[in-house]
Amino acid sequence: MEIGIEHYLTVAAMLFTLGVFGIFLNRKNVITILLSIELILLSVNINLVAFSSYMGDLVGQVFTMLILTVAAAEASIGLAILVVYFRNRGSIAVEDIHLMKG
Amino acid sequence: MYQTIVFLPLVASIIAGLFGRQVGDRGAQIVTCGAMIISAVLSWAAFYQVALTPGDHSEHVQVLSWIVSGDFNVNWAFQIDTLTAVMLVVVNTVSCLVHIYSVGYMSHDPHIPRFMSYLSLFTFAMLMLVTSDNFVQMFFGWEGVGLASYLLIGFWYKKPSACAAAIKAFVVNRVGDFGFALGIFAIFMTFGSADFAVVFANVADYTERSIHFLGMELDLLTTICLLLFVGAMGKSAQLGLHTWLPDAMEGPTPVSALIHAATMVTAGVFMVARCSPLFEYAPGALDVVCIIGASTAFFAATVGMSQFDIKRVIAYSTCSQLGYMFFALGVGAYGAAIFHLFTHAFFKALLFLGSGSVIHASSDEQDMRNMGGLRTKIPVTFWMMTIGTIALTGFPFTAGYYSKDMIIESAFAAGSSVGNYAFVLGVLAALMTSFYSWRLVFMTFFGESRASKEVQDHVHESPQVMLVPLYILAAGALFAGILFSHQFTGDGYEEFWAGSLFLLGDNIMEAAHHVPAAVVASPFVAMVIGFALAWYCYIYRPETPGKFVKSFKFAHNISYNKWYFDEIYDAIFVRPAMALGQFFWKRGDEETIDRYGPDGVSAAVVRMAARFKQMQTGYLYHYAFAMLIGLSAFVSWFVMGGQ
Amino acid sequence: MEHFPILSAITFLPLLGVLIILSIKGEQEIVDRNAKNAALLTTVATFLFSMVLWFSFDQTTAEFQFEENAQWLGGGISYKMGVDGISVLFVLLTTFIMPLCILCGWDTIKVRVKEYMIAFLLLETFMIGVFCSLDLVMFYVFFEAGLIPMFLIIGVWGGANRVYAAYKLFLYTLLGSVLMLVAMLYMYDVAESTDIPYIIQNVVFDSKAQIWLFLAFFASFAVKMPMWPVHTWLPDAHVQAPTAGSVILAGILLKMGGYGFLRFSLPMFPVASEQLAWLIYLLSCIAIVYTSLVALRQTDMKKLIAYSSVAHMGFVTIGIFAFNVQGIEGSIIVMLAHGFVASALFLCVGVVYDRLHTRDIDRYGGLVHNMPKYALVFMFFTMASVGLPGTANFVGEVLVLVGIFKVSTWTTFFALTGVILGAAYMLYLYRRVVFGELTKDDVKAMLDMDKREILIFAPLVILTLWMGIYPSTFMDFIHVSVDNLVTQHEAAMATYHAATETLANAAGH
Amino acid sequence: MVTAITFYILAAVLVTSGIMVVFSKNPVHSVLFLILAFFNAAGLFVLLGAEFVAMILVIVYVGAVAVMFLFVVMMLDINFAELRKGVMEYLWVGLLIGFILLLEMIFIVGGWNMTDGIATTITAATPPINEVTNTEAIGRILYTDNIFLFQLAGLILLVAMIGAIVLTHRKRDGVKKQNIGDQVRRRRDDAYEAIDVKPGSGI
Amino acid sequence: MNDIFPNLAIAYGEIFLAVGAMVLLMIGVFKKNSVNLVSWLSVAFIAVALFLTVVSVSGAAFTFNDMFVADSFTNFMKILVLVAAALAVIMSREFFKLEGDDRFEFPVLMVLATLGMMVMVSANDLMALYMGIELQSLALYVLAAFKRDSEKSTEAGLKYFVLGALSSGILLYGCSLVYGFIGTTNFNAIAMAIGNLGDSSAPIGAIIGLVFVLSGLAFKVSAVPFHMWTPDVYEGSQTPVTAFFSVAPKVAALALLARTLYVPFGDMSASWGQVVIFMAIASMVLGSFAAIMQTNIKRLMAYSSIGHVGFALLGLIAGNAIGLRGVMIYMTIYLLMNVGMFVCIMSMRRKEEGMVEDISELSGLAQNHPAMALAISIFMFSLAGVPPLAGFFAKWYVIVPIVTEGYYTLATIAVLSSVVGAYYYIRIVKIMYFDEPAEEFIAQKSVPMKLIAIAAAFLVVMFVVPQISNPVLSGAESAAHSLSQD
Repeated sequence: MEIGIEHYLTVAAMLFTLGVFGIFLNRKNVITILLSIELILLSVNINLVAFSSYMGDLVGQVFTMLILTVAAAEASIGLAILVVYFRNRGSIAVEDIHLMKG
Repeated sequence: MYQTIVFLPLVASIIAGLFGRQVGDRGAQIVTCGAMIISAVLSWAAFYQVALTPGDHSEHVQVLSWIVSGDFNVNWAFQIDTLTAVMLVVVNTVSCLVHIYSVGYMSHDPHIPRFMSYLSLFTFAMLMLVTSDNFVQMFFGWEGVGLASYLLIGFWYKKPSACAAAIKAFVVNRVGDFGFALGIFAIFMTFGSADFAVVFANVADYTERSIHFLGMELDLLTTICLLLFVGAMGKSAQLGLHTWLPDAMEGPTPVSALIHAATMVTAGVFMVARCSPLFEYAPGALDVVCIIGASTAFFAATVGMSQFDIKRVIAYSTCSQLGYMFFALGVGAYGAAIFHLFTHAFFKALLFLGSGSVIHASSDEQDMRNMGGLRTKIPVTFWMMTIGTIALTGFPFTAGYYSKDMIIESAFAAGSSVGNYAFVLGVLAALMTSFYSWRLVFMTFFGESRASKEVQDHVHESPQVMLVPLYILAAGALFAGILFSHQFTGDGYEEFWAGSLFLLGDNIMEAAHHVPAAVVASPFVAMVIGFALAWYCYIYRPETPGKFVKSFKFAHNISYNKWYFDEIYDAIFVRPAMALGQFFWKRGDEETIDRYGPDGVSAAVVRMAARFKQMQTGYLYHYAFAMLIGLSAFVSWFVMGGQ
Repeated sequence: MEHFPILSAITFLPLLGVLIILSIKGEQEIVDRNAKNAALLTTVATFLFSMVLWFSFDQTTAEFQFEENAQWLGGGISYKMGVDGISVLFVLLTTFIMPLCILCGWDTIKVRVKEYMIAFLLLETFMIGVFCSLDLVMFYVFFEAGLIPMFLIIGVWGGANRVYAAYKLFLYTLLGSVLMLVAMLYMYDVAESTDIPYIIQNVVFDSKAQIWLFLAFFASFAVKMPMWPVHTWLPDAHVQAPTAGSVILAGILLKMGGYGFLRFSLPMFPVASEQLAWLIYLLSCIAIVYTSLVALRQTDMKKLIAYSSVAHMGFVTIGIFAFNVQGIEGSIIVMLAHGFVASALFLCVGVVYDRLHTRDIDRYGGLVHNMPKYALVFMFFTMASVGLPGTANFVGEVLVLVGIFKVSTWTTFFALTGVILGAAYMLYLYRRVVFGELTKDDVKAMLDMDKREILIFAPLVILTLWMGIYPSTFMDFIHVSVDNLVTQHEAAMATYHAATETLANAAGH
Repeated sequence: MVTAITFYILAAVLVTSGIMVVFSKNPVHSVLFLILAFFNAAGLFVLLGAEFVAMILVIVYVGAVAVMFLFVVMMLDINFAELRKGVMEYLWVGLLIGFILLLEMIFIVGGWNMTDGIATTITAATPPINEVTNTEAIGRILYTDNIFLFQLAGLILLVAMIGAIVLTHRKRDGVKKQNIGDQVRRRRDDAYEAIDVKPGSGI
Repeated sequence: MNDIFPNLAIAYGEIFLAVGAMVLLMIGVFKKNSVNLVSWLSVAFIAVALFLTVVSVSGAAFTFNDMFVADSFTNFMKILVLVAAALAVIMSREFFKLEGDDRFEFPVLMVLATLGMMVMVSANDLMALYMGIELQSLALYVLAAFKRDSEKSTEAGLKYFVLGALSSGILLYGCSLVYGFIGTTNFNAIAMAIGNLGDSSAPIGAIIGLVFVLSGLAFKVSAVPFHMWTPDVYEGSQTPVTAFFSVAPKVAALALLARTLYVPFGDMSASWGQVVIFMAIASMVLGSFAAIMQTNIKRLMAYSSIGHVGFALLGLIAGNAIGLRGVMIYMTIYLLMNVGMFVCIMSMRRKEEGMVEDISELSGLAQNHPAMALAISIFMFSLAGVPPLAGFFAKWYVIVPIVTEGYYTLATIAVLSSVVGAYYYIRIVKIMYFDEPAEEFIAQKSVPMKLIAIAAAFLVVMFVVPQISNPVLSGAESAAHSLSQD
């Protein structure tokens, strides 16, 4: 059984969908949302690496590395915001985040 | 000269009206009366020159250009011919006398300058009407007299009834003008001009043509004439549009004499006569004129028999007499109609001014049931009224005798069914005219006084300034017939009118001179019967009317309530208009247009805005969800739609 | 020197006044007084300046005169001004009415005088601009810009329910005109120019497109006129506006719609105009009869006159769409006459409103006793409004009706019905306000008109009479242009018919 | 065949741990599952011949980022309790839409094939494996062709640093810090006082 | 690509700003109480960067392996971004002086965000695009949450972050698809590849990839349905931040969007056109409707900005140079109006309560502060698109091209939504002019702020004057032509 690129891409697509689910089905806490974002980025990485590998092109891998870097930065900012938010509200339940609406 | 005749009253009016405070009561009176006297004298001169001097003296006086638009070209201009000259004489003479009379009649009124100004203004408008050389200027005069009439009826603006009557007069006249205006437009469309000269010169080319009017194919000239006649009906208070005239008696009595008896109301007659070239080519229209005229003559006479307000009786009488003039026009006896107009001006003005004198004498009382026995107290007035009455009823050799009998004979001479209809109704109306005229005299001057003590004490004869005009008018009422019947209707016809009245066929008045004796006698007989009845009912057996009313309640009610015209109009025009107005306003504008229009839209916008606001829940997962929906919608669009 | 840019000068002179007023500093009272003086001075100066047009206008040509042309806002759009016989009188009307407006608020506007005067001067610039513009975009800019000051005038100095009225005016008009904007864009696309004379002379729009374009312009002008059923903003706006606001509204702003029809709809979309004329007739007839009936029932003086304006504007539209010289000239005259008469009527209401602060008809009665001058003036304008011959309205109405009679007798019929009703409601109004017994104490205490008020009315009376008795003075300005308009229209229709016939023949073979 | 089995195992674990990341109730578990997912993804990368990226993923992600998550989870002391009721009303709609999206994505990516068009547009071809390693190949282009991106990445990290500090760092009272100067300046007299306590009276 | 060493000349502005940011950071860290200095220095640096950008570029040029492009289009957009940034920093000075919490990191982050935007504008590669966006976004997340002890501000930051990260994920997924199906990330190469396809349609993967990328970018310009973060973030952030948000990132993202749609995917306009049309309509409609119910002026401005983005997108739909010109003119005028408006909002301040954001507090402003009320109403009427103010012309220039392209319905919807929008704009005028005066505000004392407000109002009013509008028009014209090949 040959493993083609579509297998990788399908896995990535599933991870992407899972990540999206994680964001909008999650009512518990923001941490999980941040984790979901990481899942999405991971799915993109798998996509890129898979394309890169099958096309014989390095750009995808470079892109992946950039995404990893940025994701790390993003995670730190995200967590920082989360922390200050928690300091203010004492909660990171997603349902509590609706001070502003309308 | 003609400019002077026409514009002098206007100048006087402006002086009296705008500068009334500066010139004072007396000044206003002098200015206006002076102007009117000059005008009157000049118009007699004009009459002499144009009508009585042999040869064609008609003149065309250009004053100023007025409305010029494309081929629509209308000037301020006078056309002076015999017809105009006759009208000038009538208008200015009566007007002059009424002006003078008013000096006395209105002496206690606080607004003398205003009154005099209105009178002069009216005269000016009336002169513009009769001297006009085109339809539009005639319309100017037409509306102008309407305005003056409105102002004068509403002169005593404190009285709600006066105000109401004024508005009614104006609006009902507007209904007539509605037709008149349509007629003018049709004329312009047909002839490309609104000048009498052009129109009349070309009428013959337009017979047998049709016009597309309000979705119907109609005969062109008939339509035009009927439309014009609607205007005439309004102004001359013919059946259907007559309702304003009796109410107009709310105005001061001199006004009634001048406007609502002698001059303005005859404008319709004048107009039809002026348009005789048109009408002659539209026999159908003439028949309508005849029928309406005859019906009015009859109808108004029936109403006149049961009224108690002295002025209303005379008003209905006027209405009835105008009916005579119209059916004369209808059968083609233009000369007779104008002649009756001429004589009627004298005796009807006389009657009105006389009744004014009565009213003046009995402390502004107008109800005849509260009068009686005034003969001895105000004998001059009594005699004047009597002269007026005999002239009106057509007592031989008075003015009315010549003109009215000529009309009735012409109707008979026409020989047509329409003519016969007019003849029968005319004779019946003559009977009733005689009855109600004498009833008026008897109720007012004979028998015991029914007035209160206080009023009785104050009864006094009017001052000379009021009586002199009465004398002059009485002279006219007595002798105008004898003097002018020859020219107006008799052998001098052709020469006198000099073509200002147009006849297509034979002169019907020729034929009218040769009708059977029974016909000639019929109005006289009718008059005598009427007189006898009146005498019987009000002198000999004063209880008769009461009995009659009891036994013929229905007939009396119809007569007394003026055939319920006011009520019917109220029910089918006024109330629905008001109701519709209310309906359109509340239900239409507010509850439909605004509610579903601007207000509805803005409410919908706000509702939608609220919905949008709700969508913005503040929850992260909803926001993310929205993004997801958008994304998958786009993706699905391309995947499913196959680009 | 080509020539002095007179139109720009007239248009923007009021802005100079605005600058002057803005620069006034100092104590409240002095500022107010100086603002008033400056505004009056500016408007009078503008009027005098505009008299140059009156005297040096060439009445023998249909060309645009006093043209100015400059590049503006990138390609296609230009700053182009000019007047022809159709517009010149509106410019003059505007400059003429403005000083009266300033005068009429002289004593009655007590708060924010400075802003009031600025708003009016701005409005004047925009209004003149509308009539002078020879470029679609420019026209639109001026057309819309007028809304801003008008919105403020009603909203700040208006009556109790002013906010609603101001909103309604603003949004309603805006809604109408944005559709016109889209149409203008389309025209810009097709014609590759926004030059009005160029489009009129050289561009023929597809006859299907014309319908849409026409409807889009119609949306704007019908609201502005206003025509039934988009008229409901007008009564509200009039009732709430301060007197001068009503005067401007009735005197000039309403005319923009009619002017628009003449300037755009007729020459640019001749086929659509002809094909949709029935709609105009229908709406106008409804407007005339409907609003006249509604006017009968009004208890608010201003509202009544506002409704009467709607009816009068019905005559204008009818006249314009009669497509003949009489109709169009008549409608222009009706507009001018209405500019004098309706303005005067609102001023009349203003006179008593200033004294009693109510527009409720029932609160008045018997004014003739203590205010004879007022009664006279009011009577004069009542009669003028009714269309009495000898006044300006008559000339216009007669021409309109003569014109339309050739085209549609039904329309004439209903329009004349409106004339009857017009008499009824105006006289009814007059009777309730002026006639009758003087019973109410506060009404008794009212004083007759003072010199300032007489000064305001005098020119209006004179002009109304002048135009009624010798309208040639005014109509000589418009003859050639209207002739040209009608000729062009007929030519366009002839071409169109020829083309459709050819098509039909081709299809037949 | 081995590749296939490896792939399926890795993929299955990857997806399962992905599911667990999203649905496990305890955030600590979520983080741990994420780490597992990263490991498996790294395995997939190796399968694809991208060793360097796989390494980075493990080192940077598992070593740093995931640990940071754990820190925060612990630090915030979150009450991972109840799933509140009545909040999942759109669950099925959401699942449906997500599922459709997934299907579409799979459909789309399934249509990939190496065309000439793609071959001609490739900008940084992978050198053959016997010439240079994956790491070296990346190294060759990362600092030359992609210097711009590299520098930008640095800036982004700088922003992240500044951001994290500016948000969370604050001078707090009551935080005990060592101050050597203070310690050095400290004198005996500052520290204690001799009190003469009289018997029976207490201090 | 021939040279090992890239041509740095055309990126002097960016390089200078990057170095400058670090210098500022150093100054801030090592010099006590240096906030003022850092702020004004950052303004100066931005000005220098502006200067460098303008002088260093003439004609289109590429560098960094074709990942970076500079032409008159980028110049135009960068000018807007830099001006907005500089103004925002100036506004922040006044704000923090009064509010306290004055930290030097603020201007540094602003400068870094600005740098990110410049990179976005100049990006010519999906990777550069991504890096630019992230550089900008990360800085903006922090700025949104900058008031760290405020619940609102941190909530704003959190929401912005989470949704922003999600949008980045979507964008990236799209990038990966494009990369996979086209084979490259470079814009020029993509354009060539798609051009080579000829008449055969682009692979579905590329199209969907583009859709994902579009969605990600739509988030940055806050186009519906990716707009949901906007009102909350605008409300929660501090006012100068909101002012900054409402202009600079939008300009940058629109520039990026324009380049992405025109350069690499120019031949696929039939595909993306539909998406953009939908987003434009939805944004215009939602922007005008949802704002009606708002009571917070910043929130209102958020919805207003959504609506305006919808309008700006109209220009892109046309897909030609005229449309692009429209977008640029739109953004220029939008910048003027928004900056002016936010300066005014910042002046809504009372002694005790500090910043006031409730619209009803404006009541009767015309009597207390006529000048400010006048300025606000100028901006409001302009935002509503009433001539002769600049806002009208902004709309004019974007609607012209879509009508030219035959999108009549779209144009009609656009103008109708502007009428609905006018409803809430004039409501503010109404509150200021028609309502009874409320408590007075403290007058704006800061000279720079006054100058900004006056200048903005002046320009908005005077846009009709050719001498003022022509530079913008001609600049936009040439810029548009440099991007759009026709």
